[in-house]
Amino acid sequence: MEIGLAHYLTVAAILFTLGIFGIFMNRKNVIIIMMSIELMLLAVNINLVAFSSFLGDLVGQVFTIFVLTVAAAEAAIGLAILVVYFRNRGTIAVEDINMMKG
Amino acid sequence: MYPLIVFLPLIAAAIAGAITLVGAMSTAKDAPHDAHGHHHHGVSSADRVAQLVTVCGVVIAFIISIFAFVDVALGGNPQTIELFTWISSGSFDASWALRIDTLTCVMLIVVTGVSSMVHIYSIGYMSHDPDKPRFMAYLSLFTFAMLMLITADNLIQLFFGWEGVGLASYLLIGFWYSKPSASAAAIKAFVVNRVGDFGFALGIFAVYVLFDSVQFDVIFGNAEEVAGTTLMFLGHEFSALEITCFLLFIGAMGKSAQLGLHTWLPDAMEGPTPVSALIHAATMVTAGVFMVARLSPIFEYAETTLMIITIVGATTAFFAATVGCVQNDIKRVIAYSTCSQLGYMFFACGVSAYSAGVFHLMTHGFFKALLFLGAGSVIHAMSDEQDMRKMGGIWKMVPLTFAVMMVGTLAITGFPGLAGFYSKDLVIESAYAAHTNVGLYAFWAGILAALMTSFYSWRLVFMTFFGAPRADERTMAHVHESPAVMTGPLLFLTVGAIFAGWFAKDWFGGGDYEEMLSFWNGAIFMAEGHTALENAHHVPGWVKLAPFVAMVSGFVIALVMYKLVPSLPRTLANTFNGLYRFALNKWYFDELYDKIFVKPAFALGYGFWKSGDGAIIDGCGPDGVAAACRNIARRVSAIQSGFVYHYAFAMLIGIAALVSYTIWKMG
Amino acid sequence: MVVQALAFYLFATVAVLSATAVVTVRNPVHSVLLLILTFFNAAGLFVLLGAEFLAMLLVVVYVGAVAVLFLFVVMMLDINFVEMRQGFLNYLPIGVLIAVVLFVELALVGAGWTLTDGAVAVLAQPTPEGVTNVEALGRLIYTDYAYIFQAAGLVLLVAMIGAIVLTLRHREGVRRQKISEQVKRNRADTLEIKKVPVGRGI
Amino acid sequence: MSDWPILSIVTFLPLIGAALLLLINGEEATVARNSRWVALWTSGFTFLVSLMLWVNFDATTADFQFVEQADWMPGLNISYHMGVDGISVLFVLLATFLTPICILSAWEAIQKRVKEYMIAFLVLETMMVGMFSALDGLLFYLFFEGVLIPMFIIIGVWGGQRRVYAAFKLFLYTLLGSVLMLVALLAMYFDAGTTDIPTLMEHGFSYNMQLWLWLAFFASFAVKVPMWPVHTWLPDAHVEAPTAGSVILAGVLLKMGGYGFLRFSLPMMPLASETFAPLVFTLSIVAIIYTSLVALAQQDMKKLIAYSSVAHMGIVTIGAFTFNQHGIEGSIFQMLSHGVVSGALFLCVGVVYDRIHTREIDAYGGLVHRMPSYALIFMFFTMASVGLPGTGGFVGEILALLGAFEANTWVAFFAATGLILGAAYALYLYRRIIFGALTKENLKSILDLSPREWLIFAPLVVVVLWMGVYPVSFLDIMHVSVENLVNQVETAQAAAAHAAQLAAN
Amino acid sequence: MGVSMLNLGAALPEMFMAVSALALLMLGVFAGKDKAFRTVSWLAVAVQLVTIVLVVAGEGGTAFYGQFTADAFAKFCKVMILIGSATGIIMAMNFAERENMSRFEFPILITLATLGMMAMVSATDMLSLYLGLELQSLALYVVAAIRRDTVRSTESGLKYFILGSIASGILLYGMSMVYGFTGTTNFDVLAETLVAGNLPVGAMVGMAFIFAGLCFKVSAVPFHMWTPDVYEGAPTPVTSFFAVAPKIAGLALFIRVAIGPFGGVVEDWQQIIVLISILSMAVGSFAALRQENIKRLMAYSSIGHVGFALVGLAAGTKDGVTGILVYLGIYLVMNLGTFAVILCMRRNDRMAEEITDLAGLAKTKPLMAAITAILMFSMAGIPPLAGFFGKFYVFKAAVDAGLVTLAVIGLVTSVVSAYYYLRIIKVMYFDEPVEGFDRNGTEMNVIMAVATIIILAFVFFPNLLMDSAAAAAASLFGM
Repeated sequence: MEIGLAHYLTVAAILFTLGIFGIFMNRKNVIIIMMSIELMLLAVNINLVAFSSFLGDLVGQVFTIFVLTVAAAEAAIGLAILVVYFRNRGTIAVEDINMMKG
Repeated sequence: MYPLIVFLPLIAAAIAGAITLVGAMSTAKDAPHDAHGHHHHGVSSADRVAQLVTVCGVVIAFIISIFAFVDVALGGNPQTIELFTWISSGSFDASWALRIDTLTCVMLIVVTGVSSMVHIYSIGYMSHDPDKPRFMAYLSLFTFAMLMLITADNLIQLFFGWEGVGLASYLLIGFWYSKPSASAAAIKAFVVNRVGDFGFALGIFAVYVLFDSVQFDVIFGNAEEVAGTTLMFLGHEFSALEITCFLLFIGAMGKSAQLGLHTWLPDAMEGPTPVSALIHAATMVTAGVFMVARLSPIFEYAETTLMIITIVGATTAFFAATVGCVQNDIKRVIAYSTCSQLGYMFFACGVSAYSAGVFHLMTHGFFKALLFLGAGSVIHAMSDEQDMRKMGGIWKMVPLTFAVMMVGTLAITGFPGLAGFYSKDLVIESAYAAHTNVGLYAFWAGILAALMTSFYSWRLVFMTFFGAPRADERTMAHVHESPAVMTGPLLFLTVGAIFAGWFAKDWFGGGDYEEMLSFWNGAIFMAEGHTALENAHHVPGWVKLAPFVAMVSGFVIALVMYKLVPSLPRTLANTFNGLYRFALNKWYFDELYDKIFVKPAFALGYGFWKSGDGAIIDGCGPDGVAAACRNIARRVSAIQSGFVYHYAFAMLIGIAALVSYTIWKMG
Repeated sequence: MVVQALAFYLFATVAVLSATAVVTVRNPVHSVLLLILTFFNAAGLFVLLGAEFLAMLLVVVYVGAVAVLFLFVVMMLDINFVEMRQGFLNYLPIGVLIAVVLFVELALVGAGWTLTDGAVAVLAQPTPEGVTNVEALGRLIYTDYAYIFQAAGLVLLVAMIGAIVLTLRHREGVRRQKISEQVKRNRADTLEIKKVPVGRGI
Repeated sequence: MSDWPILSIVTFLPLIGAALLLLINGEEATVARNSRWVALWTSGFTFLVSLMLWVNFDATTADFQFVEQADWMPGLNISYHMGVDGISVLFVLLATFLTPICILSAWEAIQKRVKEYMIAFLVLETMMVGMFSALDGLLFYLFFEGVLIPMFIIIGVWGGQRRVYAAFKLFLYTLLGSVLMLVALLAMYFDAGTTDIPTLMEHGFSYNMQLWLWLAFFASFAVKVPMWPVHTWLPDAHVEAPTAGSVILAGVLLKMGGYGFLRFSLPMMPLASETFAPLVFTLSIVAIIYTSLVALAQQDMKKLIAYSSVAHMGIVTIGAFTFNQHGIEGSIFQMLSHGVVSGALFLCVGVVYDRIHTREIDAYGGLVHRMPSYALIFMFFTMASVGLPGTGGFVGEILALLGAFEANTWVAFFAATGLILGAAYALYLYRRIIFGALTKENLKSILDLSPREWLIFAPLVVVVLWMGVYPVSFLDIMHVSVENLVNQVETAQAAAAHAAQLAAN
Repeated sequence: MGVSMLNLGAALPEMFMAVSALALLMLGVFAGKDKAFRTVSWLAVAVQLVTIVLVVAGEGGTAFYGQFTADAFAKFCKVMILIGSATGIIMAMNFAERENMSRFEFPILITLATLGMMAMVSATDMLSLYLGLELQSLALYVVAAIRRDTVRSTESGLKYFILGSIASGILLYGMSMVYGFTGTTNFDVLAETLVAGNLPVGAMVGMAFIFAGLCFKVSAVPFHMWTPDVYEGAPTPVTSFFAVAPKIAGLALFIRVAIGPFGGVVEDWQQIIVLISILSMAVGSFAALRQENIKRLMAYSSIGHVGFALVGLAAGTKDGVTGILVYLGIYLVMNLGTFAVILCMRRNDRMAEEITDLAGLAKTKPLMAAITAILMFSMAGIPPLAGFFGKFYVFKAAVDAGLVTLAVIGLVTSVVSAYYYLRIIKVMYFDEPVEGFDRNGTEMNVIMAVATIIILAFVFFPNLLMDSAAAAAASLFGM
C-alpha cells in the first residue's frame, strides 16, 4: 500500500479541523485554545513538509522553519498576555472573558 | 378714457384701503387691552375722505359709462383697448384688454349705476359702523373686479374678474368678521363658487384646446368650424362645443346660484344689506348670465347644453320661488327671489333669447337693488331687525321707504308698465315661443314662479308694512325714515325700476326685432333657426296674458292670507306640514351637502391624516423601517456575545462557507 | 514500503488520537502532555517525509520550549477546572456538522492533488541531489531567504519585548541589587561619623 | 462685466460671508448683532449680484449662459461646470431673493447661537444656488446633498419640540432617495463617460437603461418634491423647523425636486418619462386630493401649510410631465410663485408664533381686531395660495392645468379639484385664526406687524403681485429654453415611436 | 522569475526603520524606563517622518530575490501607514503619561508593527507576506494589552491574540495549499500560473483560506467579531492606531494578493468579495445603531468602511483599486480627526467614552463640536465633504464593473449608517449640555484642525490624491 501525499494531507486536515473544533468547543480554559492553535499550525507544517517532499522542492521546508519560529514567538506573547489577564481577572475560563460585548 | 371706468374704482379702493389700514393700525395701537367694541362710532375725517373718494370714483365711472353707452351701443362703435400682455406661453396668449361693445355697455350702465347708488346709500346705512372706509374699499374693489369681468376681452381676464368678484363677495359677506355665521357664509360662498369655477376652468381649457386661443374674437370667428368637431373628455368623445359650453355653464351656475350651487346665496345675506343689493342681486350673481350671453356665439352651437341651461334655469326659478314663499327673514326672501329671477334669465338664454335674458338682468338689477336697499332701509328703521314676524304696521312711519318698496314689488311682480313687466313677459313668451319641450317646461315653470313671485313679494309687503306692529315698543319708538343719503339712491333706483323696461324694451327685443339686432351690433349671436325671441311677439294671447294672471293670483292669495285672514298661513302650514317644512328648509340642500360633502371631507381628511399618513405611510415607511432597523441592530448586537468561542464559531462558518463556495464554483 | 506504511499509520493514528484528547480532556496538564505526544508523532511523520532537520526542530523547539512553556503556565496559574456548563451541547451538532463538512472538503481537495508539469516548472528551490536535508536548508536560509530570516529575527524581538513589557514588574518591597547605584556610592554620602559622648547616648 | 464668473460669485459669496462670520468673536450680544448684520449684508449683496444674471440674461437662446468651466477631476472627465438657462436662472434668483428675507425674519426670533444660525443659512444659500447652476451631474449632486447638512442643523438646533425626529426624518429620507440618484449618475457616467449635463442631454440612453435611470432619479426627486406617498417628512420638518427654515424649505428646497425632473428626467430620459408619466400623474392627483383633505383636518398652522405645499407641488409635477410648453412653463412658474407664496405664509405663521409661541390653530381667533395689517397680509397670501387671478399663484396653476388638459383630461379634471379643496382649507385656516371675536386673553395685547416685519413682507407682496399681473417678465425668460426642452423630448419620443413602428412592420 | 538579486536599495526605508527601532530600544533601556518615554516617542515620530521621506524619494524596484517590491502602490500605502503611525504615537503621548502606560516600549512596538505593515504591503512572496503580517500582529497584540493592569485592556489583548492566531492559522493553511498545488510561493509566478482554465481546485481552496485570513486582518464580516471588543478594550490611542494603520495595511495587502497572484481569476473571487462587502456594510451599519460607547461605535464604523472599501476591490479593476486607495486616504484623515476628538473627551481628568458624554458640546466647546460634526458628516458620506468622494470613487468603479446591485445595497446601508453619525451630531448640538470637557492638548487641536481642513478642502483639489492613487493602482496592474 502506497502512502501518498493524500494521506499526509488527510492527517493534516484532521488536525486542522480538530484545532478549530477545539477552539470553539472549549469553554474551560484559554490555554486549551492556545494548544488548539498549535495543532492548527502543526497541521500547516505537515502540509508544507508533505508538499515539499512530494514536489521535490525545499521552499516548503523553509516555510516550515519560519512557521515554527513565529509559532514559538506567538506562544510566548500569548502566554504573556494570558498571564497578565489572569493577574487582573483571576480566571482564564473562556466563559468569563466577556467584559465587552454587544 | 374708457380705462378710467375700470380703474377709477380700483384707485379709489386702494386709497380707501390705505385709509382703513392706517386707521385700524392706530386703533389697534390705541386700545391695546380692549380690542373689540368701543371703537369711535362717529364719522372721522378719514372716513369722510374714504367715502368721498370711492363715491366719486364710481360716480365718475358711471358718467363715463353713459358716454360709453351712447358712443358704443347707440353709436355703433365697439372697440377693444389693449393694455398689455398678461400671460403668454406658446400660442397661449392672454392680454389685459378692455373690450367695449354693446353688451359691455349695458352691463357698464347697470354695474356702475347700481354701484354708485349703493356707494352713496352705504354712507348712510353704515354710518354707525366703525369700519366705514374698509366697507367702501371693498365696495370699490368689487366694482373694479366686476368691471374687469364685463370688459374682458378673453376668457382668462373674464376669469380674473370672475374670481375677483368672488373675492370681494367673500370679503363683504364676511364683513362683520366677529360673527361666526358671517365668516362661515363667506367661506361657503367662496368655496361653492369655486366648485363652479372648477367647471369654468376646465371649460376655458377646452376652449383653448379647440380654438388655440382664449381671445373672444378668435373664438367667435372660428365657432362654426369647431362646432362640427369632437373632443375627448374623461374618456368619452363629446361634441366639442357641447362639452365646452357645459363646463362653462357649470361656472355660470356657481356664480349665478343656480340649482345645486345656489346654497351660498341665501347665506350671503350675512353681509351688510347694501352688499346684498349690489352683489347678490344686481351685479355679481348676474355674471353667469352675462357670460352665457357673451359666449353666445359658441353656446349657440351647443343645442344640448342650451337645453340643460333651460331646464336648470326653469327649475331654479321654480324651486327658489317655493322656498321664498315661506321664509321669514326679509333679506332671505329677496335672496331667493333673486335666485328665482336668475333662473328666468338663464332659461331665456337657454332658448337663445339672450337679449331677453340680459334685458331681465338689467331691469332686475334696478328693481332688485331697490328692493334690497328698501329692505335695508326697513332694517335700519327697525333697529337691525330682519325677521318679518317681528315687523308690521310701519308704513306710515317710513312713507318713502314704503313707497319705493311698493314700486319695487310692483316691478318684480310684473305690473304692467313697470320694468319687470317688459322683461319678464318677454322671457316667458320667448320660452313659449321656442316651441320645444324644454321651452314649454320653462314657460310653465316661469308662470308658476311668477305666481309665487307675486305671492311672496306681496307677503313681504304685507308682513312688513301692514297689520299690527309685532315689534317691541322700544323698537317701534325708534322707527324712523332713513336720511336723504339713503333715500336719494332709492329714488334713483325707483326711477330705474319704473322706466327702465319701457325705455329699453326696443333694444332688447321687446319691440322691433331688427332694431334689437342693430342695437346689439353682433355682441350677441343667435344661430339660424333659433327664433324664440323673434317669435315671442307672435305667441297666442293667453300666453301673453298668463303672467299677468299669475301675478294677480299671487297678489290675491297674499292679500287673503296676510291681510284678510291672518290665521290662514298657520293653518295651512300645519295642514301641509311636510311640504311646508320642505320649503322652509330650502329642500334640505344644506343638510344634504353637509352630509355628502362637508362632513365626509373632514372625516376623510382626518382619516387620511391619522390612518393614511400616520399609520400606513409612516408606519410602513420611515417609522416602520426605523423600527425594523432597530430590530435588526438588536439581533446583530446579540450575536456579538463577547465570547471568544462564538467569534471563532462565526469564523468557522465563514471559512466553511467560503471553501464550499469555492469548491462549488470550481465544479 | 510496508514498514513505511505501518510507521505512517502508527504516527498518524497516535497523532490524531492524542490531538483529539488534547481538546477534550478536562485536565489541562494532561492536555499539554498529550500535545507533546502529538508533536512527537508529527516529528515521526516528518522523518518519513525526509525532513529530518524539521523533525528535530519540532522536537527541540516545540517539545523542549513551547510545550514546556505551556506546562509552566498551566501550573503557575493553578486553574481548578470545572464541569462543562449548560448550553454546551446546544450547538455541538451544528459545530460538528460544519467541522465535518470542512474536513471532508479539505480531504477531497487533498486527494485531488497531482504533480503537474506546470508546478514542477516553477519550483523555486528544487531539492538538490546528494546534499543532506540540513545542509540544503542551511544554504537557502542564509542566502535567498535572508530577508525572511531577518524578519523572523524581528518577530522574535517583538515577542521578547512584548513578553517583558507585559509581565515584567518591579514589586514594591522586594530588595534587589542596583549595581550602578551601589557602584556610585561613596563614603561621604552614606557615612556620618558621630562622636558619641560617653554615657549620654545618641 | 459679462466675462466675470457671476455664477461662481453668486454661489460662493455667501460662503465668504460665512467665513467672515467665523471670525466674529466676543461678547454674546455683540456677536449676535454683528452676525445678523454680516449675514444680511452678505445675502443682500448676493441678491444684488444675482440680479446681474437677470439683467444680462439673453432670453432669445436656449443655450446655457454665464457658463464657467474649469478642471476639477480631469482624470474622470468631470469638471466644474456652471451655467444657467431659462429654466434655472429664475430659481437662482428665487434662492437669492428669499435668503435675505429669511435672515431678516430670524432677526429677533433667533436669540441663541445666532452666529451659527447665520452661518448655516449662508452655507445653505451657497448649496441652493450652486445646485441650480451646476452643469455637471456630480457637482449637482454635491450641492443637492450638501443642502441637507445646514438644514439638519437648522431644524435640529433651532426647531420645536420634536425637532430631533423631524431632522432625522428629513435627513435620512432624502438621503435614501438621493443615493439611488447617485447610482444612476454613476450608471450614466459609465454609459456616457462623463457627468456633464449638456453632454448627457445629448447622449441618448437606451430605453431599458432610461427606465432604471428614471426610477432612480425619481426616488430622489419624488422625495424632495415631495410626492405622495413619500411626503410625510415634509409636515414634520415644517412643523419643527424655525420660521426661516420653513420658508427656505418650502420656498426653495422643494423646488429642487421639480427642477431635477426638468433638468434630468425629461431631457435625458424622455422615453422613460413618457412611460412613467401616468405614474407621476396618478401620484400627483392623489397628492392633490389626499393632502388637501388632510390639510382640512389639521390643527397646526404650519402642518396645514405644509400639506398644502404637497398639494401645490402635485400641480408642479403634473405640469412637468405633460411634455408641452404650457404644462412645463406652468410647472416652473408654479414653483416660483409657490416659493414666494408659501414662504410668505410660513412667515405669516412665524409672526404670530413669535408672539404667542404656539402653532395650534385653536389658540388663535379674532386676530384681525388687534392685527389689521397682519390680517391684510395674511389674506393676501392666502388668496395667492388659493390661486386667485392677479396673484402669482394663478398663472402657474392655470398654465399647468391647461397643459394637463392638453395631455389628458382626466388628469386635468382631478387636478382641478385642487381649486375647490385649496380654497376650502386655506380659507378655513384664515377664518379660524383671523376672524371671529377676540376672546383669548393672551391675544388681547398682541401687537401688529413691526416695521421689520413690514420690510419682510413688502417685497414678497410686490413680487406676488408682479408675478400675477405681469408674469410675462418671468415667462419670457423661460420660453425659449422650455420650447427647446419640449422639442427635445418630443423628438426623442417621436423617434422611438417611429422605430417601434418600423420594428412592428 | 523576476529579478533575482538582493537590491538592498529598494528596502532602504525598511532597513532604516529596523535599525532605528533597535537604536531606540537601546536608548530606552539605557536612559532608564519611563523617563525616556517622551524622548523615545518623539524620536519614533521622527523616524516615521524620515521614513516617509525615504519612501517617497526611494528609487523603487524589487529586492530580495523577488520577495519584496517597492512599487508605487507600496509607496502610496506606506506613506498612509506611516502618517497613521506617526500620528498615533503623537496622540498617545499625553494619554500614556496620564493613564500609567508611559512605557518607552510602546513607541518602539508601534514602530516595529509599522515595519511589519510596510513589509506586508511590499510583500511579493507568501513567505514575506507571512513574516510581515506576524511582525505586525504580534506587536499589535502586545500593544492592545499594554495597559496590563486593567481588565479591559488585557481582555482585548487576549481576544485579539486568540482570534488573530486562528486567523493566522487559517491564512497559513491556505498558503500551504496554494504552495502545494502550484509549487511556488512567489506572487508573480502565481499570477502566471493561475489563469482561467485548468485551475487546480486546491489552489483556489487555498485562496479561500487566504482571503478568510485577510478578512480577519481588515475585520470584514464574518471575521470581524474581534473588532468591537478590541477597539473598546484597548487604550484609546491604541484603538485609534488600530483603526487606521493596520487597516490600511491589511487592505493594501488584500488588494495586492487579490490583484496580484489571483488577478487572473477575478471572476472566481469577485462574488466572495461582493458578499463579504455587503455583509460588512450591513453589519457595520446596523450593529452600530445600538452602540453607546464611542470607541465601540468607531469599531463598527470601521467595519462598515471596510465594506465600502471592498466594494472597490469587488470591481477588480484599476479604477476600483484607485477608488480604494482614495477611500483609504480619506478614511485615514477622518479617523485620525475623530480619534483626536475622542481623546479630547476627558472630564475631570478621566476619559469619557459614552456618546452621551458629548451632550451639548456645541455650547461648551463650539469649535470642537463643529469639527466633530464635519467629521461625522464626512464619515456619513455627505457631500461636499471628503467622505463622499471616497464612496463616490469606489461605487463608480463598482458600477463600471457592472455591480449595480452592490452599489445600491451599499449606498442604502450608508443611509443606515448615516443615522448613527447623525446621532452624535444630534447629541452635541440638540441636547442639553453636561459638564464640559477638560482643556484639549495642543497636538490634538492641531490634528483636528488639519483633518478638518483636509476634509473641507478636498472637494476643491480631489486630484492631488486621485492622481497619485491612480498611479499607485496602475503600478499594481503592471501599467
